[in-house]
Amino acid sequence: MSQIFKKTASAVLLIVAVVLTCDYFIKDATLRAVANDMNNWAVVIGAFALGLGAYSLTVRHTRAIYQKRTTWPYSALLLGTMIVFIGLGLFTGSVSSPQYNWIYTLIVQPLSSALYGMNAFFIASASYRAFRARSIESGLLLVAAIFLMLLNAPIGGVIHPILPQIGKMIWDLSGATGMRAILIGIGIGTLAIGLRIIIGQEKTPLGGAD
Amino acid sequence: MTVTEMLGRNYKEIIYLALFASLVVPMIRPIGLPVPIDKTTADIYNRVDALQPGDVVVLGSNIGAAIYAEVYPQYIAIMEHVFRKEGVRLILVDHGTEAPIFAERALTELNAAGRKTYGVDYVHLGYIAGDEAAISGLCRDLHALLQVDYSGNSISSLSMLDDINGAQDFTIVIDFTASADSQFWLNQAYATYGTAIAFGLTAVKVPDAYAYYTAGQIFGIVESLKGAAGYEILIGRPGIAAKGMDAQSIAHLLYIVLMILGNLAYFMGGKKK
Amino acid sequence: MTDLIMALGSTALILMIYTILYRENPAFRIGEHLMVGATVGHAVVLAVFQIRDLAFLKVQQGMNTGNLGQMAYVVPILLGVALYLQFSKAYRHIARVAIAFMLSVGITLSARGLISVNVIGQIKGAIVPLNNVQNIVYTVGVVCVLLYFVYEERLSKAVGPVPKVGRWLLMVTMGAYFANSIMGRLSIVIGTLDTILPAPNLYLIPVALLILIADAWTRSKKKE
Amino acid sequence: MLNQGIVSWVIITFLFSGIMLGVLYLSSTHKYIPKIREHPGIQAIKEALGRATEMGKPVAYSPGTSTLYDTKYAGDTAAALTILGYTARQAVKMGSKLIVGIAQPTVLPVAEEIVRQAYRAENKPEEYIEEETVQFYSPNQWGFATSYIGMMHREKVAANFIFGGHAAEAMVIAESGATIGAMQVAGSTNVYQLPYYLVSCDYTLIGEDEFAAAAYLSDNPTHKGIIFGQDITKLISAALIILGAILATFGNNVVKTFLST
Repeated sequence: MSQIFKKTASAVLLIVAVVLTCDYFIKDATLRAVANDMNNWAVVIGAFALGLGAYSLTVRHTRAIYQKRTTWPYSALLLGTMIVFIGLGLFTGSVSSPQYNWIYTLIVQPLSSALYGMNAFFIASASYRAFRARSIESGLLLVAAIFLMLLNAPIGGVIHPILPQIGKMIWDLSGATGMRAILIGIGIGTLAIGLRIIIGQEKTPLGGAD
Repeated sequence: MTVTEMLGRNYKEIIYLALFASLVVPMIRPIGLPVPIDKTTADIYNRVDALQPGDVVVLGSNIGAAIYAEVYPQYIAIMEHVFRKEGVRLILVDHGTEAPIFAERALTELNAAGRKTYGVDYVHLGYIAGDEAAISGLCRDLHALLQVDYSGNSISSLSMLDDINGAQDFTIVIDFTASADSQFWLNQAYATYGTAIAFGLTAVKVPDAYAYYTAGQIFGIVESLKGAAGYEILIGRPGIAAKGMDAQSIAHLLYIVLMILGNLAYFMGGKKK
Repeated sequence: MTDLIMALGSTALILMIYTILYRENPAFRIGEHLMVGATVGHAVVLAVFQIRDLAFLKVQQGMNTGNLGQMAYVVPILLGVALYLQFSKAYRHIARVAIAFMLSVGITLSARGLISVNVIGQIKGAIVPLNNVQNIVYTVGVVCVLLYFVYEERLSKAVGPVPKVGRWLLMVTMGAYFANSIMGRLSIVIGTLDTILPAPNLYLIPVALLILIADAWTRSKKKE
Repeated sequence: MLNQGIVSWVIITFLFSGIMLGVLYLSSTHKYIPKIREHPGIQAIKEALGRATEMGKPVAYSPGTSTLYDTKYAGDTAAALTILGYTARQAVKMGSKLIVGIAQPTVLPVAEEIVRQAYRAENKPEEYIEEETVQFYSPNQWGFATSYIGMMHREKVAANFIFGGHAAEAMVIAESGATIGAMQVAGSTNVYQLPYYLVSCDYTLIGEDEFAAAAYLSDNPTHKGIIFGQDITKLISAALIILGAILATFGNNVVKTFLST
């Protein structure tokens, strides 16, 4: 039985890829309609995928509570918050209803921005502790970073107008060389991994070789 | 204690407090350093300013609480600019689960309902799951993808969408994000239909976007709080972005000083780790 | 009143997260778990609305009008449900079909667009007449970096020191990312300060500091 | 439907795919298996493991917070799991304790199988401890990061390996690892996180270095084949740029025109 599903999965990979590729350069109404539907179907499956995280977190934290692990109060808090958000969202029928908006602005907005913002502090301590010119390579990184910071902050130009100009030169250089090559590499790399997945050489994304 | 020893210590707490102070003090007592306006920002301003009645602007957004501080000021500044252009139609679409909340917030803040008519001048399509497939679906045929808009109105009841099918009908698209959806717009709208695209981005996302800009694939970038501050000045509506720029400057200086001190410690301390 | 709760509540939550800078502690853990629960719950709410709007409405309409294309949206609904079989050892293989569908659409859309935008577009962008120093540097530079990403043994030996120069240029590029990420993270902190700094929220800062100092003091006592 | 650049798109896509599939075919039938250069990052992994063994401390490994089938980082996760297989075997061989932190529930069974396999291959299956060697944390990036950092502190790890798709939590993990003095090797194709790795880690595999390292370590010859295929396409791209630039210098824009048709 499992063989049938595996074969179907391989067939689906190949067929979808061929249809969507052809759709890109062949003008044909039927092909286009099929491609449109495939596209929209994937959107629907993607919506279901949004709930996967909720499912695994629920399982994990319910187990933590059930087994009375030391962290169980946190687990209870997490599940409770989740239930409140789901309940309120579904009950008010919209995520921009005043009630939902209120709780979102109260909880998610401050926590989320503080969590991301705390990186600024970590970078500051790393700047002092780790950011050292140990080699030509790290020296280049360091010098480039300093000039670019003087370009980014208005104060660079206030200290001396030449500083942002040097920064701009480095910025243009990195955009025209490093960035450009990285982008080309990403394009080629995506094509390569796509080909490997579609012809079935790369099995990990589907959940391993079993 | 020798100088070398002093520099060799790990002043974690002091660094954190110094950073905090370098941000707080200029926020309370602004210095008023001039904000330079980037060419990438000015390009978007000029393009929006040149819009004609009947043109269609799509503002994509993946704004969430995490990037709110960087990107929301850009979003609201450009939305304000679009609203000032008579007869230009605006479509809002969201690529992140949190984005609809911020789209609605911006509409309220700008009093969109009082200035314009919903369904005639602007629509909010809401969040569409499915990453690249969602944007691809929108570019192909939005009537086939969507049944209802964000508030549950049937798409066919929104008169401004009658002659808008997909990317070939969008005059410009500006996507506000820190995620991959900017790339999706480039792949699906620009590469496939030649639609003019620009981005409002977090600072981290800008370097690779700049390579697209210099290659002529996108017509502009609003870069983080700096770009937002520039745009606010261009439309004469200074807000939070302009207010935060002094704090940026002082904190940047602090980082540079830290790096220099750290390297001094390294070279004076015999290059040990 | 609700405004005051909102203002003080948000400030307290921000400060709770920032306590991690001192050390790992229950206040940070509470903040973190609240945040995870809230974002995941939020995603579920949107998933439900999405599935209703993008699939169920279409199936319903299809049933009414007899449109087969719309009725076929039952298939992605079933595939979406099948995604959850990933967690079952016995039925994991069924989920493979759904993953295969999603993955294939995603990677094909991505690859076909990237060939146009990243490969062709960027090669086109890199072609400049070699009539000034800057253009020559750019052209040589981009080729050097490209050759850094060549891995076959003989090929990479044949190009000599070129990849080394490529790696240096990559370091300069990474410097650009680093500088920009500093600007980005600072903007976020500035955003949180906009919440913290107006009174009365401001008064929570000394309270938080006092708690931290008290904790540090008791801990140093314990050590003695 | 593609409007401009359709001809060049078809030519480039089919040429590049053809080259990659051709080399892949040659390598899968063992007609030609390209040699991939050993990346210094692999030496760094060995060095870090050796150091951990000497100190008698455990090593930590994260294969990223991305799902297996994320369009953008599917390749990263796959490469990270291949490198995990190698690292696990080396760790078992040298006798240091390995701890793998997992973020995505779907990655968990795959990683478990890979690590179990490594213990079996080194004839020490009894040293693999369920839910201990491979630990599941949280699919949320911050939940994962705090658990992972907690683990590094508790176990006082001497080496830390960060691969796969990581987002903003990368900085926090790398910086914490550096603070506790672990030797760190990291790799990612997520350019936004690379500067942090370069600053905080002892060795960083930049972008596709990660794929090449995985191919170098993999037993699967097609892995090496596709890397060689990519090398050829990169050389073609470089050649197009040089040719186009030289021709453009003399006022001939044929390459650019070709790419626009």
